[in-house]
Amino acid sequence: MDTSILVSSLASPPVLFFFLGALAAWLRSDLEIPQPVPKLLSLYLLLAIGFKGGVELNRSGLETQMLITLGAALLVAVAMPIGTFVVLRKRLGTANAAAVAATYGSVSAVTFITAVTLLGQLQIPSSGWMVAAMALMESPAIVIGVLLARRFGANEEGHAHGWGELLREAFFNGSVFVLVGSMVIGVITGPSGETALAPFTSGIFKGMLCLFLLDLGLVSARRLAASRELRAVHCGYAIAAPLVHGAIGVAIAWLLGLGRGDALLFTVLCASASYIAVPAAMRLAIPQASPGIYVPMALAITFPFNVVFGLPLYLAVINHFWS
Amino acid sequence: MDTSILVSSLASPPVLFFFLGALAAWLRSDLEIPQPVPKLLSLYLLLAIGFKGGVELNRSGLETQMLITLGAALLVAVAMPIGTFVVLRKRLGTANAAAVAATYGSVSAVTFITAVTLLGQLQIPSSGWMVAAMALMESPAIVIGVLLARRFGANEEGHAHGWGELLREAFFNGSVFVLVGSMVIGVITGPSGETALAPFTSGIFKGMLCLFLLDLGLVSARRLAASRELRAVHCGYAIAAPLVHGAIGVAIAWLLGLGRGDALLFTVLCASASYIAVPAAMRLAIPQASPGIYVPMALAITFPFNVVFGLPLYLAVINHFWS
Amino acid sequence: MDTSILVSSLASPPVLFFFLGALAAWLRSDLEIPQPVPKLLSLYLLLAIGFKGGVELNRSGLETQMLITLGAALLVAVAMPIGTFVVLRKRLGTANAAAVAATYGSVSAVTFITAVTLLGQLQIPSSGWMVAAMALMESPAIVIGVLLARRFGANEEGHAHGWGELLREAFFNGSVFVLVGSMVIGVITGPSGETALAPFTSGIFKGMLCLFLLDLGLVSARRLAASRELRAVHCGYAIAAPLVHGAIGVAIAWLLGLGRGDALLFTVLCASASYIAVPAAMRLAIPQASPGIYVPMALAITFPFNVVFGLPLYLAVINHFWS
Amino acid sequence: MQAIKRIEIITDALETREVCRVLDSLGVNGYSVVRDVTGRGERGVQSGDELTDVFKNSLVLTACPPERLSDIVDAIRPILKRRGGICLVSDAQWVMH
Amino acid sequence: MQAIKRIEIITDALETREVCRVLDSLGVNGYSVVRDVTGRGERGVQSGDELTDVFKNSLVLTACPPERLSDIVDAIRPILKRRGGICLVSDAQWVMH
Amino acid sequence: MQAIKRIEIITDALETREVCRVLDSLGVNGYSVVRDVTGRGERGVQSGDELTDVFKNSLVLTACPPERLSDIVDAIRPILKRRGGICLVSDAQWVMH
Ligand SMILES: Nc1ncnc2c1ncn2[C@@H]1O[C@H](COP(=O)(O)O)[C@@H](O)[C@H]1O
Ligand SMILES: Nc1ncnc2c1ncn2[C@@H]1O[C@H](COP(=O)(O)O)[C@@H](O)[C@H]1O
Ligand SMILES: Nc1ncnc2c1ncn2[C@@H]1O[C@H](COP(=O)(O)O)[C@@H](O)[C@H]1O
Ligand code: NA
Ligand code: NA
Ligand code: NA
Repeated sequence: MDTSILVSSLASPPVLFFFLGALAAWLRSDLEIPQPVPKLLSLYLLLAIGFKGGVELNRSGLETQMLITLGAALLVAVAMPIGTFVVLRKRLGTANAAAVAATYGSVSAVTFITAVTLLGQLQIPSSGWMVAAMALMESPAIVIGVLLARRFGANEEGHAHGWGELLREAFFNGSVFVLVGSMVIGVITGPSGETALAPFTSGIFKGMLCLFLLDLGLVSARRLAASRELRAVHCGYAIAAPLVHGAIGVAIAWLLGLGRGDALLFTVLCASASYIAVPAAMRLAIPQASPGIYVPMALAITFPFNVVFGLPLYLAVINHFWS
Repeated sequence: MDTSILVSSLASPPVLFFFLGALAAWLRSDLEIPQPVPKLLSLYLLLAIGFKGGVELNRSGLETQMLITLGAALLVAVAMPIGTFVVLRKRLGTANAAAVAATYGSVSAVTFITAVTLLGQLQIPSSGWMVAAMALMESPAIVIGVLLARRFGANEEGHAHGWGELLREAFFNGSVFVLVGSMVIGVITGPSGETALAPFTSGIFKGMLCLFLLDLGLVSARRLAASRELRAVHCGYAIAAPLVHGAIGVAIAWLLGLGRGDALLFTVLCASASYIAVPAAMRLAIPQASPGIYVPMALAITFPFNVVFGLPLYLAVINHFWS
Repeated sequence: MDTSILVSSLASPPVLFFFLGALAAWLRSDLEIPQPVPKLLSLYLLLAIGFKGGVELNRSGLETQMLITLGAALLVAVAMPIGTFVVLRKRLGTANAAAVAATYGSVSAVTFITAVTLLGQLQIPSSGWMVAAMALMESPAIVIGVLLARRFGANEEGHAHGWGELLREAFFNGSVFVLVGSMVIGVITGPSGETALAPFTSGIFKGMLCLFLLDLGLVSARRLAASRELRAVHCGYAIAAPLVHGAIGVAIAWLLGLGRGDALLFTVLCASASYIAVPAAMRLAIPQASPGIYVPMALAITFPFNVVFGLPLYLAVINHFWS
Repeated sequence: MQAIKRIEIITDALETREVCRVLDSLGVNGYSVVRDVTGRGERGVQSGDELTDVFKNSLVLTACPPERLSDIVDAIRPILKRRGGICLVSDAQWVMH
Repeated sequence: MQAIKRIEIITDALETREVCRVLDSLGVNGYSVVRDVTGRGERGVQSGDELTDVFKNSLVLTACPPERLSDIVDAIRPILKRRGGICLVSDAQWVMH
Repeated sequence: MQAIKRIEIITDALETREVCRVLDSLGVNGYSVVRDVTGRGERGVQSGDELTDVFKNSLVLTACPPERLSDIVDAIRPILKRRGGICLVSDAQWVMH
């Protein structure tokens, strides 16, 4: 593995701020990013990345490779949770397996954004429409997860939420909505919109990402420390999943003939797990599953793993096979 | 009506984000701009527009036309609520008519800001001192509204707030204070202050406006859906008022010989209604009036109407008469 | 005293926004910067100043003068609270004297930042590593204050917090942590990190400072009005302390042979008092001391005094002796 | 422990200052305020999603000796009349310290 | 003053809307909601430090005539079963206005 | 429904962690916390308008079996002594689920 990639990933301000947050939690500093600042930052990042992706889409127009990649993304988003469920059902029980499947079948926007930032730093080009792939991959896992839970008999006593609410939660939840909506606005307004919004969506973007990662460092370290329910099987899976899903992602990217940048982004989408939209939906739809398991797995293990080790690793692998 | 104006108004990022918010509410997405982010955005917008107006004022100095326009603005701010009250008193009762009169006699800063942004996009020049006109037109309607309510006998049982508090509310409420204060600071610091603050007050301005309009879209659509008290008369008035007041505004602007940009801004000030400062004041000063009427009228009907249809319409009319 | 310095200090946007906030409080406007915006602004300012200081440090490398200055800063941070305690113990009682000693022995980051901004405006160069001096001077006073309180017998009945918690509070509290952490990140990432973050840490910096000073103006004026416990001795000390400590600071800066910019910053560190980190720590560690005394002294008297009169005064004195 | 009356007043956030002023003027020992209370009542939903404090409530809690109860209730009632909301009184024990 | 029952329900913030819906459907006179309640219970710590509302509670307070009590309690119980939390009922006086 | 004691403790926000620690160490079944409570008491106004948590209170609510009451009250009292605030105890019914 090329150490210069590792260094340039680890020594980038966003990752360093993530470490700083984790360190603060570990030293039990009273540092806190007060609510609702994290929500605002998350909203901002989705808006900015969506908008910029939309503008790129406006520039590039519809390409064949884009359509094929989006198709592949959709396929992965459906197949991955099913695979995960099959693997985990015996070990975690139906409800928890379904929730974990949904979590890992979906994507983490911040991991994606950190990857985009890393590519920018290394001056490796990537396509704007990868944002569309991310948007496509957010929701299906939620639906699949719930279908699996119900089909395989997670006890539904006290189940109060119908499919209408569930689909709304899956496709119209705040994260997906802002991401997709901003992308559409980017497509509509194109370069002129970009000029108007650039200082907001691009100028301060990296700084806002740093602030958000500072918070994620804090929150994920605290959540890890507070999680009583995590056992070895969960931790093991939370490390294994990004590696296995990442390998699948690399393979598909290779088959699709993506460029290096897009390949990394596709891999990161496969390898990452949702810790915002999906947990909220799972909590409503599969109340028997324990959030004390699937939230810290995604937030406190897989997310740091991806940001710290995963990104440089995936990129090194891609560099190796693509050259 | 020139469709290119309509398109360039409707397809501008701020207006599109407003639609996005409204759509989120309509699809019952759980999207939410958490408190106090909207308050912060509102504060920021007032500070930035005030400061920029002040800097312009510093550059231009006192002009005769400015003084005449400010005088006209003040006159309108006093006459308009009286006229509104006369028209509505029979239909809505004294208390509600007075509150609606105050609401529509005052102005909406965000509508003004959206108009400024539209002018910038179309590269039509406007004067910095129109911000002073806006500041002048915010408060008088509050005082007039309360005077009308008391003079025409809205039942004052349980009335607990004296004139001191009321005048403070009218002239020193947070919105007016930040707007006027920032304008004065802009005048004092002039271009050198502008250089120092430009990335904050201008760079990220449009992005912040988009975020705020996203929230206004959400809030206004939700409020419209939740309003049980609105009847046809209220809705009709909330559409008629901007048209009638806008026409008056165009006429006055023409008489004053304002340029096209300033004419649009003057028209917008006349046509818009306050949904922040005035409702808060009315609630204290005229408790018998129903906020379930005057808030959704201004926020959920007149504001979207102005931003979506009003701005391009007024500009088309102005283009027609001015050329 | 050179009036041009006074003017350029008083007429700078940050100071004017401070006045605006104070005026709003004085006129009893309902203007409010809602929580947690002030906390966010404070966090942002520390992050930005720390990061920029770190980048400067990366550029300059370790200099002898820097090391000597940091040594002197540490010495001052230890000696000043002891001196303050000796002077005040008879007048205020042990507990309050110790808390005030800690407050005035530590530093105010915002005063420092305002001084940096003033220097920038007057184009007087200063060193990035003065931020390190600030970081060094934040914590020791807390420890000294508590040691003094315990050694000289402030009644410890009901004392529940051990030294572990106290040291954590002193060295790992949120303010110190973000400042030091961002500085380290600045050192690590250097100029390349700076390029990435500049629009965030530098571009919008002055605007964010203005917003924060607007809030400080509000809060300090309101706190002054609400403080029933302040007596002449407290007010007198809160004015005398910055003058005396500032004089000591000027003298040390002169002995160290610092440049004019660094001399001003060193003086400001000596002359300022903490109103965020230290009060929070004192409240835990010396519950017998009255926060109604030490908080308004630092926040409502010394801080405005320094920002309004202190900065231009210290700079005038330095200009006089250095030329 | 000592018997006291626990009074809680939920009303429009705009009246918070007024409620506190009334309690201050009656010389109560103290009170606590929770801002940002939403709710539903006769006057409809107070969803708190506004830019102003117009559609929001607050809760004021005060513990007072039983003999002060009627004074306080009488002073609060006009505010509730004017602005809506509720005032609940219950018995509690005060832990002396 | 009139005797009423004071019911307070603390449960997962995700169920706030459901609790309100239930109360609405029972036709209660009104209720108040305090969002952003943290806590600890059988299901561990709800520290509220999350990006989602997943680890947060809310408190719903409603005052109702004694005869409505059992209806309300019966309707709330399934939510508590499903999601945890507590429901406390106490006696209070309602200040008429 | 089962008779329980409803204990509510309002004290300086800086002591929230300490109060929770005490309750945890006594093995209570659970508790709920409302942060951001302002108020007035003997030590003056806690207006919560500060940059630190210095002038702010919090409310901790716990429902416990009557026999645990005195333990809890005894453990909380020193905190109130040191820091001020109030602790109210009232009777309530706990809705079993
Ligand atoms: N029965 C009730 N129980 C609890 N809170 C109530 C009740 N009735 C009214 N409220 C609260 O008081 C506010 C104003 O009530 P109203 O004036 O009836 O609309 C509501 O928004 C609720 O927060
Ligand atoms: N005994 C109790 N007293 C007060 N609040 C409680 C109690 N038990 C549970 N809670 C609240 O209800 C929430 C959910 O409880 P549980 O389902 O037991 O985890 C907790 O996070 C607390 O906020
Ligand atoms: N009688 C009371 N009723 C309700 N809350 C009180 C009362 N007395 C004190 N408090 C609360 O406890 C806090 C601290 O009280 P104190 O230590 O008396 O200043 C106050 O700021 C109030 O929030
Ligand atoms: Na994935
Ligand atoms: Na108007
Ligand atoms: Na100092």
